[in-house]
Parts: sequence; C-alpha cells; structure tokens
Amino acid sequence: MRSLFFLLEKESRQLLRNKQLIRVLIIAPIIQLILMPLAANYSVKNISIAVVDHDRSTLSQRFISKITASGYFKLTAYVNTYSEALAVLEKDRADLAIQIPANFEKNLVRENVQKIYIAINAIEGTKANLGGAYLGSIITDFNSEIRAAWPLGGVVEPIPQITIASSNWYNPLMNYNLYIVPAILVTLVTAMGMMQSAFSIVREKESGTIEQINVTPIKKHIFILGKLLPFMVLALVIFTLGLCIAWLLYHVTPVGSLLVLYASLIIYLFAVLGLGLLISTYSATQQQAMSLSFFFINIFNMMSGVFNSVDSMPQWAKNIVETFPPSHFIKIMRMVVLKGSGFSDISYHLVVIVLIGLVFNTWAVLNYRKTV
Amino acid sequence: MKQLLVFVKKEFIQVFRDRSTLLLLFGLPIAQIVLFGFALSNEIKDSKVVVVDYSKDEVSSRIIAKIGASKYFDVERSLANADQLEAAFKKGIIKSAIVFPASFADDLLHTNKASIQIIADASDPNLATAVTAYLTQIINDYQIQSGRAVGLPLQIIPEIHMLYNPELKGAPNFVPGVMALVLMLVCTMMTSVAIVKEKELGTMEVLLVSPFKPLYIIIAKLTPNLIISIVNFFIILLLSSIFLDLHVQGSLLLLTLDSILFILTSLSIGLWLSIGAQTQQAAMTSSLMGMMLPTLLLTGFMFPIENMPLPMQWLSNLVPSRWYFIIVKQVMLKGLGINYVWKETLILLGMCILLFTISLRKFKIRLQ
Amino acid sequence: MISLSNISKTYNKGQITALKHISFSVDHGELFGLIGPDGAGKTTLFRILTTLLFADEGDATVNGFDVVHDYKQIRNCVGYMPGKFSLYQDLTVEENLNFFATIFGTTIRENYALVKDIYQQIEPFKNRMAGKLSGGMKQKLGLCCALIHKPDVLFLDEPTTGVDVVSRREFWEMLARLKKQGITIVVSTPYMDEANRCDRIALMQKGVVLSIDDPANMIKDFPQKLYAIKASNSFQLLQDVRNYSGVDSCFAFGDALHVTFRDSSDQNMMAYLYTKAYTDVSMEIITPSIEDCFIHLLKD
Amino acid sequence: MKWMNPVIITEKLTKRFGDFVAANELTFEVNQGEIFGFLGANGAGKTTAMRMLCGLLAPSSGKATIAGFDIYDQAKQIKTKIGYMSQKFSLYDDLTVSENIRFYAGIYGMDIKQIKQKTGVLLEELELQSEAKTLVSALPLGWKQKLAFSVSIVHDPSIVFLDEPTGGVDPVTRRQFWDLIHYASNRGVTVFVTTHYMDEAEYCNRVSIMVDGVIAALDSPAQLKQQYTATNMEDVFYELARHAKRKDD
Repeated sequence: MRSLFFLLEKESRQLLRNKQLIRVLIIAPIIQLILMPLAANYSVKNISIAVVDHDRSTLSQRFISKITASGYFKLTAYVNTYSEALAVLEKDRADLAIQIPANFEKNLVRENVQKIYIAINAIEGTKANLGGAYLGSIITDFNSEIRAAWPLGGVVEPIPQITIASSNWYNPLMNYNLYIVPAILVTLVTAMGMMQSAFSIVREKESGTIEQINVTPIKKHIFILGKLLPFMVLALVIFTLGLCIAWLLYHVTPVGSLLVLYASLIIYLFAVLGLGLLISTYSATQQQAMSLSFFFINIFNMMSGVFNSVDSMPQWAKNIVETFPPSHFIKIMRMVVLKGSGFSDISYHLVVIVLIGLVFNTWAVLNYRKTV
Repeated sequence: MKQLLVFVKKEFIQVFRDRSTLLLLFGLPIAQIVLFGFALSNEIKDSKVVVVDYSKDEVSSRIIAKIGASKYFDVERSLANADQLEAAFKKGIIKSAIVFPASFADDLLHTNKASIQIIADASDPNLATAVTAYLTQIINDYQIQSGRAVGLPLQIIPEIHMLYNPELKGAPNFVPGVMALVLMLVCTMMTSVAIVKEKELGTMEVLLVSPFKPLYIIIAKLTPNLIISIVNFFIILLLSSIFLDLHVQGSLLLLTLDSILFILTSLSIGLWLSIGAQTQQAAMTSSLMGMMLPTLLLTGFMFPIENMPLPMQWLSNLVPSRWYFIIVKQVMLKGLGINYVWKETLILLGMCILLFTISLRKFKIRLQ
Repeated sequence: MISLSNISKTYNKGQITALKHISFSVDHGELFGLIGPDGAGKTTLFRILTTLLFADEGDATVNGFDVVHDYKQIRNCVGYMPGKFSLYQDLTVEENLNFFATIFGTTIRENYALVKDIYQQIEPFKNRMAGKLSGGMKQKLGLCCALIHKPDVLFLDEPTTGVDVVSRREFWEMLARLKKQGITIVVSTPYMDEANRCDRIALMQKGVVLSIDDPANMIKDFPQKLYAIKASNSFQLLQDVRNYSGVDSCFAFGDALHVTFRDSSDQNMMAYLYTKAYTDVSMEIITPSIEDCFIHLLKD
Repeated sequence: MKWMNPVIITEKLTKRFGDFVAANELTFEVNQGEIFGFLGANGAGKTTAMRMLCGLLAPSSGKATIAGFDIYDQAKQIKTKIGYMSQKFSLYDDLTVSENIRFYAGIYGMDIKQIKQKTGVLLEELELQSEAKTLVSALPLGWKQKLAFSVSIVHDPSIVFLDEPTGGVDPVTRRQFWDLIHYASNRGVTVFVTTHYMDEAEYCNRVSIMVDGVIAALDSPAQLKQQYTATNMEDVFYELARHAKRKDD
C-alpha cells in the first residue's frame, strides 16, 4: 500500500506541474459550459409561417392574429398564391405555410364545415410535428371561440366540452437549461476523464519509463490504481466547478442531495476512467489512444441522451445504450438535480454502472499484464 | 509531377497501414450514419403515461383507450391515487400522467363542462411540451369526433401536408449534419496530424532540405485526405440511399462540387492548425476541441440557430459547415438548383480561398 | 565549399545559448568532423547550414550560396541526414528509398552505383518495415536516402550513435569511398575515436568550438607529456594515482590510466606506487588520442 | 576472491519469436560484485537476453536464477533484488531530482525517514545538493545519466542492469559515471552493463560478446585480447562480430 502512496504523489506532482494541461483541463470545460447551453436550446418556438389569405375577411384576419399571438409562431411572409408560399418554404424562409381558401367565412357559415390547408417543411420531423400539433390546438381553440360568439340560429343543444389543465412538474417554467446543463456537465467530465486516462499509460510507454516501472516489484493493479485516482480527483474538481457555474449562470441547483450526486459520480468515474485505461493498454502511441477515445466519446455523446432522447430509440439501440455508462449517469444527474431522487430511485442505474466499471477495469488490468 | 504522385502514393500507403486511423476515417462516418439513421430521433414514441381515473366512467375509459391506441403513448398502468405519482415520476420511467377527477362524468353530464388534468415530467421541457401537445390533440380529436357525431356547427378542419419528409423521419435532418460534421473533422484532424507527424519524426527536415517544393509537400499531404473525404462523401450518400431511403433529389454534380469545395475548406483549416502545432497531441487536441464544438453547435443541425442569442448567431456565420449544411439540405433533400444555393457556395469559396492563402503563406519552409 | 563566420544562435529568447561565435570553413572534397557530446550545438549548426534555421548573427555559405537568401539553391545540392531521423516507420525499406529518390528528383537506378555498396547490405530486408530495422540498418538506409541524389555536400548528424563497432567501421569506410568521389562530407559524432577518420575536426562543447585542426596536428599540439600507467587492479590504481600530489590529470582509458603531471613530478611516480605495494605496475609515455585532447581542452 | 558467489546463473536460456531464435541457449554465470560487460552487435540478441533476466520477457526454454530466485515463478522476488537503467531515460522529466529519488525509493518500499536520509547521501555523492529542486529536464545529459544510475541502485539491489548508460555523454562525465559503477561494485553490487564504447569494455571484470543469438566469447578483457591477439577490445569485438550473419533482428 505504501507504494500506492508514492505513485499517487508522483502522478499528482506531474499533473500539477503541467500548468498548460491544467489550464486547458479547467478552462475548456468552463467555456463549453458557458457556451453550450446558450446554443443548445432546442425548444420549439419561433416557427416561421407564410400565409396565403385568399379570403381577406375579418374572420381570416382574426384567425391569423390568433396564431401569431400564441407565441409559437411568427409571421415571416404574407403572399398571394400558394405557389409563392411554397417558394418561400423552399428557400427556408418559412417552416410552414397556411392557405386560407377564398370564401372561408362564407362557406363556414353556409356549410358549417371549412378546410384550411397547411403545408409543413418536415425535414426537421419534430419541429414539423409539434408545429402541426400546436396549430391544431390553436384552431380548436379558435373554433370554440367563434362558436361561442356566433349567434347560432336554431341550434340550442349544448355541446359537451372538456377543458384540459396541464401542469409541468419539476420544471414549471420549462427552463431548457435545467435539462441540458447537467447533461453537458456529464459529457465534459466524461471526455476529460476518458482522454486523460487513455493518455496516461501510453505516455509512459512512449517516454520509456514504463520499462523502469515494470522491473520494479510494484503490483499491476496498484499501478493502475495510482494512474486512476489523480484523474478521479481532477474530475471531481471539474465537476464541482461545473456545478458552481451551473448555479451562478443558469441557476441550476440540485434538488436532491449532494451526497447522492457525488457518490454516484465517483462510481461513474470508476467506470469511465477504466474504459480510458483499457484504451491505453491497447494503444502503442498517443495518436492511437486519441483516435480510439475520440471514437467512443463521439458515440457516447450522440447516443447517451444528451440531446436526443434514448426513449425514442428502437429496441436494439436501447440495448446498446444500456451498456454505455454515460447514459446511466446522465439519467442519474437529471433525476437527482431536477427531481431530488434518492439512492433507492437510482439504484438500478448505479448497479449497472458498477458492473460495467468492473468489466472495464478487470479487462484493463488483465490486458496490461499481457502486453508487458 | 512524378515526384508528387510518388508522395501521394506514400501518403496512401501510410493511411492504409494504420488501423486506428482507418477506424476513425471510415468507421466513424458509417457508425454516425447508422446511429442517426436508425437509432436517433426526437420523435415521441410509446411514451409511458400513467392514468389516475377517479371517475371511471364511459367517457374517461374511451379517452384512455384512444390514448393507448395512439403511437405516441403507452398507458403504463393505472394508479388508484394521485399521491403515488410523485414516487413514480422520481423513478424516471413515466413521463406524464392524466388525472380524471371523481366528478368528471357528473360534470360532463350536468354542466356539459368537465376538466382533465395533464401532468408532465418537465425535467425534459421539450418532451413535456410535446407530450402535453399530443395528449391535448388526442382529447381534442375525441371532442371533434363526438361533436361531428352530433352535427356540430362551424367546424374548421385543418388539412396538413408534410412536405419533403412526409413520414417525419429523423434522418433527413441529420444526414446533412453528419456529412458536414464528419467531413470537417476527418479533414482537419487528419491533415493537421499528418504534417505534424513528419515534424516529430524528423522527416520534415529532410523534405524541406530537398529540392521538392514546399507547395508540393502541402498538395501531397492534402490530396489523400481530399480523395478519402470524397470517398467518404459517396459512402454516406450510398448508405443513406440504401438504408435510409434518402436519395439525392437535386443535381448530384452540384452536390459533389459543393462538397469538394467544403472539403477543401476543411483541409485548409487543418493545414492552418498544423502550422502552430509542434506535437501530434497538440494538433489533435486543437482540431478536436477547436472544430468539434463549433461544428456541432453552430451548424444548425442539432440546435436551431434562430434560437440562439444574437452574438452566437453572428459567430455561426464564420463556421463553414453552417453554409455547407444549408447547401446539402437544399440540393439533396429539396432538389433545388444552383440558383438557390449560389450565395452559400460563394461564401464557402471565399472562405476556402482565404484560409488556403493564409496557411500557404504561413507554412514554414524552415524549422522556426 | 562551406564557410561560417561568427555564427551565434540562442533559443528561448536568449535564455539558452546553442552556438557562440562559430567560424570555420570546409574545403571541397573534405571529410570534416564535428566532435562533441550531446548538447554541444552540433545539430543546431547542421540546421543552420541546411537552411532550416536562421542564425541570430553571423553569415554562412554552402557551395558558394548564402544560407539565408539562396536557400533554394542549397536545397538542390545538399544531402542531409538529421540526428533523430527515423525514416517512415510504416513504409518498407524499398518504399522509403524509392520515396526519397523521387522527392530529390531522381531514381534508385540512376545513382545506384553511389549507394550500391550500402544498399546491397540492406537489400535482403527490402520488404521489411523501416520501424522494424535494427539501429545499424536504419543508419545505412538513412545514408542511402541522403545520398541517392548524388549531392555535392553531405551533412550527417550523428549517423553512428547507438550503432555497434562493426557497423560503425563499415559506415566510415563508406564515407571514405564517398569522399573519393568528390563529395564534401560534414559529419558529427560523440565518439572521439572516430575523429581520426576525418581530414579535419572541430571539437565542440556547449556551443563553443574548442579547437579546429587535422587530428594529427591536434595530437601534436598536446602540450604535456602523457603517460599510461597500468596495473591489474586498475580501480585501486586510479584512486592512488589521483591522491598523488604532482598529478595534473588522471583518467581511465581502457585498461590503462592516462596521466599528466605538473612540473617534473613524473620522476617520483613509480617510487610512490611501489610504496603502495603494486607489483605489476608499469608506466610509459604515450601519444595522446583525440579523446585526451578533448579532455585536456575541457579542463581549460 | 569476492566473486565466488554467483548471483546470475543461466542454463541454456532461449527465447524464440516464432521461427526466429533471438537468444539461443545462453549459459553463463555472473558473480557477486562483478562488473560484467554484455557486448554484442546490433541485433545479436542482447536486449532480448537482458529483458529475460530482468523479468520483462518470459524465456521460451532453459533455466535461470537471479539472486537465488527462479526466473519463471519468482519474478516478484527478483524485482526487489534488481535495479535497471535503460537506454531511454528512466527518470521522469517533469519531476525534480529529489522527487525522482523519492518516487523510486518509495515504490521499492522504503519509508519516509529512510528516503530522506538516502536522498541526502545520494545528492552528496553526486554533488547535486544545489540541484535537488531542479526539474530533471533542465539537467545536462551527463548529470541525468549519473542520477539515473544512482536512482537505479537506491534500494541496494544485488544486481543492477545498465543498458547503454553512457551514450552521447562527454568523455569526462563518462569516466565519472564509471567511477560510480566501480564504487557500487566495491560495495558488492553486481553490475551487468551493455555499451558501444569499447574502451568501457576494458573496465569490466569479464566481458561476454554475443553474435547471432549465442555467446561467442566470455572472459576477462586481458584474456580475450590475448586469445585474439588484439591490442584492444575493439579489435576483439570486430574480429568476432564482423562475420555475423544476422545484421538485423
């Protein structure tokens, strides 16, 4: 155990002495944490619309202003023909086009039924779908309004009406930052921890000092542990720093207990750093280590539910994602930070992370032994 | 000229002998296409919803059945009591809940007005918005249908056409983004590393001392990456055509030419990065950190640029992939011609010429 | 062929001095050696002459061309093998040679005669990756690559470092043959025993040229009488000789000690050693080697 | 004689890489306190042999004991008994002189008090007291090599393996380095050293010369010179190695 102490002392000294690296490791996450939430705002609003109003009646005017007043839509083009509207859509100057037919008001009164044509640029599927749903709700609302206001001749039978009261728990103001900031923090800690631990052994291989270590009686797992712990501490520091920024800049404060958060973080880091070390034992050069870890970080970022929902994936993809430590930890983060979930709520995810971590680390130790 | 060919051949041999580079070069684009095409979407599907039905009447059960039948929702289970909701949400499995009050049936029968409560887990605001919107839509549909059954007057019926992507798949939006991301990263990183590697090996010294023109060194270093990137581009097109049913709608020639322009721009950035870097590690880190993030954030394929604060929107104008992304969307997905993308093409051309000239001028014919 | 006047170079904004006021010249067809340990400034000097670095001050010409202004002409007529030159590890021997031949605008066949002796030795491994060659082989391949375009001047930075005695000898024999073909060669080495193979040498240490001359003259100029003292227990002998008050310098050289004395205290040395109970001790005057000269110059 | 106690004993020690026999049936003994020169041409199998003896590489066949421990199943015990200084630097450039000493002493199991005392002694021997807090990267090459040697014997091993310890070092420092080796040998440390400087071979008590994977000669320098009627070791080496078939490994 004493040799572990000296290993740790050496690793921390080397780490702390590399001022440039420390600076990058601290400043880069801060910048990213400041910039990412600004850009990564995926809330669907500001859907731009083009309107073709063939009717030009008071009713059609009221309809259009009802739409723009909703807050979701902004009118960017008011054109005369449907084909002009389509051209606007093609140029990406509008996301959807609404065509109000001629004699809209007259037909509605005469026939009691009138259609409105809506064309949506569906390249961004979600935006299109939500835009359609919003528009649908607005039209239903508008419909009830005119029905209530209209002097209805003869029809006295009351219409049953169901009103919907919706409430948003855990994030009533629908603040997107509350959702994205914890996940970004996870990706930053992951990328940093994995890359640095992937470099650690390779660097000793390249400088030749690994031979010196191999002729000493030091045990393999102690050596690996000595490499792992300093990065764990560093990751903890960065994480804490990130939490402070999240609190100061985005007013994201964990609802749940910090104890749960940090305990999970340590377990998570154990798994991620293990993967880094595994990459390290398979690489002969820093370039290889970099390529491999970049490959994994990239896949992790895409699939772990940072920006895209894991729930919407097909089953096979869900099965793959189940083996990614970051996806579990992102869930834990969001649960603890936003909902105040406790150990019992997150126990499943913790167990999975521990299992994955054990696999990675055992593999790394075994493989390190083999390559010597 | 023969010198140049031999140099280019050597670069190819080296690329194909390094497995980890190959993985990054070809594995990443393929993995990305597969992921984006098949795995990733923001579409809500089978979202777990919990029902608390205090009323248990005919209308409530009909609404519940309608919700369960929709592709968006899975009615997970019914809770007898709303107090249990909190615990269920905390486990993170259910995303929304519908509460029918005990008086629901009575109110509807006697006052013709009743209220339903929808509770959404807004820790994911987008999901919450979407879930609420879809639930509302289903309930509204139910009302319209029952209204039509009784001959409701003054009905406005929206008729919605989804253009370009009628099945609302995620792929059409992601493929152009992936193309921009992959081409950008591969080009910049591979180029910056390739040049710095020669510096580290000491071979750059010999190349510089040789009568071989520095311009040729640059061209020789860029050519393999250019060709590999073009191959990558076609692989992505092929994959998305075969697996994602996403075909090039517009002119393939125009798309290819614009892609080559974008690749050249990215290569120039790589060249530029390699000039400052002394070690491969520095070159890789700067191309990853410096390129990855802006490309991901400011291209517009993951996050809509119009939602960003103004300074970020201005900044996004400087990112080449932003313009390329627009071009691909217009030409590949909408099938538009040059008259719709000439502006973007010109911007890319300008960036390319500027960056290449800068790197060419800065490329050192000496060691310091 | 090559001339330097007052060349100085510092790194890190003057913090580290690499070269201090170096001036010398090398004649056409000469085999010139830069002899000195790591850190003497040999590599920096090579880089200035091969137009890769600018000197802070001073002028230099190679083949009549200025190293700053006429760098293109110089690059056309020199061959260079850097110290840490490691070829392309992931290319085979043949691919490496072919590549460098083409880069220099020639083919292996065209100048095969020049590299034939060397290339024949590595030819059996021509399909092996350069990264898998041993030190001696790498050096030979490196030399082939530097020679393939038949340069007027050849710069070799520590070509024999880490190479065994046999390969080193072969290497120097090759250089001698190249010299006969009229190629001017500047070579650096940390091995002092290789100095004798050069026409003229410059002894360097910490950026300063200690002495420039042909090896024989340098030895002739050794100012003191040099003695070799031998005994079977040489380590004990070293201690005892060093303790003798009249000794000016004493260093182990192979199986003997090389000793110089102050004044004429050499007279009493043998008597002193007998008192130390050496039975097989011998002492004789010898001709110094370049290494003796170098040690002597370092002392001043 | 101080050499009657063999600390390295090998018998038909062999290493194969596929069809290639890198080291073929090496049989020799090295005695305690001896300075043993291990010479050979590039590619003769020196490095392979040395790696086997240090426990870095498992032999294919044959027997060997190092400091009384079996090379196959007592590798751990062997590692506490040997020191090693490799051709590439074994010191950490980004640690100071005393931090390097502290680290290596520490992982060999010394306690803080011992380390402090040992560091003091070492720095004094090397006359590096004023440089204790200097980063190793800032030291001149010669000093680094001397420090690396001292660090490799900081835990008082019975054998120290030196792989080309003096490459590129100036002649005066090279001799100071050999002084250190002699001191260590006088204290009873066995020194197993490879070098390309043939004058250094003369400083060894005995020298072995490997050619094509086998030991072609093994004796004291004086005997070898006599046997090959050569005036110096360089000629002996040349005579033995120039007909080597294996110019490469």
